[in-house]
Amino acid sequence: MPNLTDCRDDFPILQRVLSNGQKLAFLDNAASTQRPSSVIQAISECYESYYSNVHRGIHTLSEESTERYERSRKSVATFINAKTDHEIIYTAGATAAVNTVAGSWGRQTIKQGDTILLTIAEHHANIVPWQQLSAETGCKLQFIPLDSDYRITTEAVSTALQKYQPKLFAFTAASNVLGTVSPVTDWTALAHQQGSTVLVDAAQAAPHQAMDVQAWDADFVVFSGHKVCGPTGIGVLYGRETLLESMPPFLGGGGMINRVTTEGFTAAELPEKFEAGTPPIAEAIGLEAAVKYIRSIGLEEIEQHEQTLARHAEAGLRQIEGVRVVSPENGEKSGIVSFDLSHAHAHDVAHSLSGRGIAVRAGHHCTMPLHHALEITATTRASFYFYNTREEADRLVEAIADIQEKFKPTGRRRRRRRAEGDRP
Amino acid sequence: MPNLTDCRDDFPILQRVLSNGQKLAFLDNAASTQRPSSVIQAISECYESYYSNVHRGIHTLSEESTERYERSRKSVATFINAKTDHEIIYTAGATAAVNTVAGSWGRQTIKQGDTILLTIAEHHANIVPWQQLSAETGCKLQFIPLDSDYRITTEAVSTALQKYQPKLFAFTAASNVLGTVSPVTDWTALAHQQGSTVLVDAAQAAPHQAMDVQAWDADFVVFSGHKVCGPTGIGVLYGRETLLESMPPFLGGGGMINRVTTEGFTAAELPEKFEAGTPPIAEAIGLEAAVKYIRSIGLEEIEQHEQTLARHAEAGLRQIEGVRVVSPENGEKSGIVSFDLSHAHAHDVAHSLSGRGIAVRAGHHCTMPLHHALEITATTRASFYFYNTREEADRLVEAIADIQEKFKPTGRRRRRRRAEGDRP
Amino acid sequence: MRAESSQTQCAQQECDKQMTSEQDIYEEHVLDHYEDPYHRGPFDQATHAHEADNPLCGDKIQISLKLSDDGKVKEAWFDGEGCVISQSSASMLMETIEGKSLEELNEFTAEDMLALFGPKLTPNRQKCCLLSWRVLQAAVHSPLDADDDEMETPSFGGPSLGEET
Amino acid sequence: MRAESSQTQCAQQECDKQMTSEQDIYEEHVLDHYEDPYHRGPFDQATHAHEADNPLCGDKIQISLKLSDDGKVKEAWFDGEGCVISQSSASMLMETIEGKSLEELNEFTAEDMLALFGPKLTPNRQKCCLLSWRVLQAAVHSPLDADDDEMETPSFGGPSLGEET
Ligand SMILES: Cc1ncc(COP(=O)(O)O)c(C=O)c1O
Ligand SMILES: Cc1ncc(COP(=O)(O)O)c(C=O)c1O
Repeated sequence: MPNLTDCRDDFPILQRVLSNGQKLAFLDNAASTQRPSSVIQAISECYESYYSNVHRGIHTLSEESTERYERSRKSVATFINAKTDHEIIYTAGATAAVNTVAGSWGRQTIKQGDTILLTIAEHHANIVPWQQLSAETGCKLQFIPLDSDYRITTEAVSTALQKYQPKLFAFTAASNVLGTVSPVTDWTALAHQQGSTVLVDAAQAAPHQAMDVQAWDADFVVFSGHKVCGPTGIGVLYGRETLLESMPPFLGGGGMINRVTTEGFTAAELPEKFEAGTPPIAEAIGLEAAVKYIRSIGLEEIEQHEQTLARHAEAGLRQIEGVRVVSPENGEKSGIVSFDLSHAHAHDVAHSLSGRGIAVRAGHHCTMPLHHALEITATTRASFYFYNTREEADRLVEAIADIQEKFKPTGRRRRRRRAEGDRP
Repeated sequence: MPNLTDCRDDFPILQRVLSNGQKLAFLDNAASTQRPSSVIQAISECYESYYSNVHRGIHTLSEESTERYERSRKSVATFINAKTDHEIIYTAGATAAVNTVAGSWGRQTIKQGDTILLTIAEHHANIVPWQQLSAETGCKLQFIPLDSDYRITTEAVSTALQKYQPKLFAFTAASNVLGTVSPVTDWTALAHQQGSTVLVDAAQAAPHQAMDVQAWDADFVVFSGHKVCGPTGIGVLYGRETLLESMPPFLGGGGMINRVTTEGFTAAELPEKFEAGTPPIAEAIGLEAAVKYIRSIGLEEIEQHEQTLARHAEAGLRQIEGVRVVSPENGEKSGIVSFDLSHAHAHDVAHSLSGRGIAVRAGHHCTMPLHHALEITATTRASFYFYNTREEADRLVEAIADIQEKFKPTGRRRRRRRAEGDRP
Repeated sequence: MRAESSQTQCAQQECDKQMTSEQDIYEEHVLDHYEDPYHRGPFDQATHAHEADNPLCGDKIQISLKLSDDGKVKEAWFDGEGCVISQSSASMLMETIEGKSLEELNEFTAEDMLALFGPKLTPNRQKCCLLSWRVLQAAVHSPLDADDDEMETPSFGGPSLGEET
Repeated sequence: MRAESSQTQCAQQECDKQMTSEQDIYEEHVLDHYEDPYHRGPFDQATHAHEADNPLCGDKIQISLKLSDDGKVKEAWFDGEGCVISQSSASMLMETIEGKSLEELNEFTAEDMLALFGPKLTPNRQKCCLLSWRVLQAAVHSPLDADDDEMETPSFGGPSLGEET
């Protein structure tokens, strides 16, 4: 396990001691990661010393801001190995990015009777926009099921692609619940063989694995800034240049036009065409700092470290009686472990963990169809990042053992009233 | 003139000395304002001490973040006097907010042959989304023209409303070019008499005048965080509760649903219904700090101060021969002065001003139809805010006089070559 | 034993005004109701009933009431599934409302419900506690012969309901 | 006189590496070309021509060329309107390309154009300077008898063109 504990010092929030005296163990990274000082400082510095609206402002601050905004785009292009900068579109988040593809490419391309293929493990962000498109166009959605080992197999993907001949295959590169990782390059190749366009939801992949959109050969890739140590309020839509060029704009407004008359408008070139209005300027600058920070740690080191922790935690959890881990036992996996306790509801688990300073998520994690398929309404999810420690993983396992014990039926038979004095 | 100069100390960027030794005079506030330290600190503090993703996270950080995020919504509701918090929807910006109305309410309500009424002075953000809707539905757009004194008169509004019986009347509460201010309450009442729904683009009003959406009786109001001393990456859509409730969601994804199955989804209640995906959390917290700061200065003081400065600058500019100010000479106006020089193109003006440390915008300011009507391709715009000074206004006027002189035709007849040594 | 230690923690916590996440909501009193609930199960003499769930948590509550002609709750039963808070609070509610008049039920506010439950809850967990209270409001207006329309859409949401990410 | 003082400032500026906004682009040399341009106006012997504008600034440039049979620029004229940079750079370009072969024009890169103009420009203003250069690229491929399609849509944009707010 690479020694990444030094980097904890870069994250002010990780030093936090909670009000009950407990040290914070932040294991809710799949919902959102924390930010190193360099990201927070990049944002402050922007606002304190050179901020202005970008694009065609002919004064020093606007030129500096524009330069930094566009430099960020270059860094992100490098981060995911896009061919050109203007394949990088800044959006409000991964969700907005999927909606952009659905609202622009989808409305232009998808017709009644067409099929969009998803997996049952998709996040709502990669389901609902297609359901909206389906309501509008009459296209059909198909979901590839899990096998008995919590996996979407390449065989199932191949079968579904052949069976449904979808116009679009949209799938997550890494599940936000199951801890599974998709073989993106293989699936993309299979989809392209069937003539399907491919959207990769990389919201859970971008923080954890080196991405190469060209090697993936993906048509669209989306992810969020706040999950890669960056600011909220920004996400990335990568699109293959020729595809983005062929698409109509999505949101309309300033910045995305070439010319406007009372009769109509013509759209600007990429990437402005898809960036209507004042863009997330400070957020882009913060995102550049985040990408730089992550690269300085090293994505391979990150992946290895968090997998080691997650597998360590998973092994411990599997030893507790009545704990069901909803993840394959073997094979390539990410830093996410979700589980169910026989004696306690996920919300009671998360609540109890919080009392011990351990932050996890409980619920359906925006994957209701997946939970329905698993026949669990809510799971508890611990998600590790490079700044987590083995000690934190141990705290989690120990706490879960205690909680499972605490909520065990004890055969109570009488209801005790609260002392009257307690009543408000 | 109220003494607001002390507040300059709250803005680190205003202390900046440019690389050529000039003190910064930031007169580009209509494009985006600057941020006081309290806003920058609110964002840093969020990331440094309690940040987490919001909504249903059952752990300390998520509860604190959720509380702060929702407290921000309450503050904004108070800021514009909305009846309930959940009439406040956070979007990526004013542009995204208009698009939300066009994409949700518009698609649901507007049919072929319906009319949407705008003014010729609208920002592209309040034109292009309606043109996109028009392309989709076959509705018509009509533009109320300026009178000879650069005004949209209430008479013209009334005539147009009666003539076109529009389904929607969408207008800006304050022009971002002409320095004019719309009598919003009057226009809204007239529109409602015709049964029209009203959208008010308050992007240029929110920073400068006390807003009361209930007194306005507006159906929709939009504005941006970055123009009210707040962060980029966030905007506000206010909608009348009953109207928002009757509308379908716009963007789909996590957070905006009640239930998702493979068959479809049901939408969440307000305001979540319109906030798909991880919202702009730190941005909302920064916006609350901004609104608090602005209220501490006082919107009446702000309005009075910047008007005094703008009128002072305008009077000076009008005295320079060959300067055309594109604004009514009298009547209620805002802190914006746009003008055209007979001897210099707007870009050369802005460039020359920048060399003197003065930041202004040059171009069509995202109002091409307005500029077409004015028969000017580009104007130079100085926009004042409460932190500007009379000295800065004087510097502007003096500089413009110099620039007009500098670019005056001198009857040059020979071209001088640059010294050969200069050539790269 | 565990609850004991969590109560010690609780004393610590109560000193701290900043606290927003409390562990001690799982008091013995609460766990008693969870494990040995009052009137949980089917009830075949109901005159009024309603059911709802919170799809975001998966909490489900069904309430069946026997109302007398003079508008009093003669018997109250619930059934459902979900977290400790949603289920134990429903049990407490059933126990409390028996014998009460409809007027008294009307006056029983959300705040009263939270007070009845006891331990202070953060906004997110208040939703769990208020589920049975909301179902009760609907149940008294849902005579069993009447149009069942409302029961067809048991979806339960409110302005403060969001979804976890 | 003013230009004099701006040149003094320029010397100051050149010491400063951080500088991104320069005032001294309005050198005498540039203003000379602006006020007394080379071959500006209509030209009726053109064999090739193209026109484009940058709607975002309002800059417009039309270039008319007379190419000889051996592929040399015998005469080059421009017309247009816009800022000092777009117009003076067009004048410089016309002056430079006369007598050049098509091959030489091909080798004349955007960087060469910026160097020809002289004063260092920020990215925003480079667009103004490169407008005539781009029109020239199109003009050499636009014989006047040929299909005028391209001229019908003189809209001019590029990845770096944004819109001011
Ligand atoms: C797999 C996956 N896709 C999409 C999203 C949506 O990201 P955001 O909420 O930042 O738009 C998330 C995160 O919640 C996710 O985990
Ligand atoms: C009048 C007006 N409306 C709308 C907008 C759009 O705001 P944003 O770019 O923040 O979305 C602006 C600002 O550019 C504006 O001035």
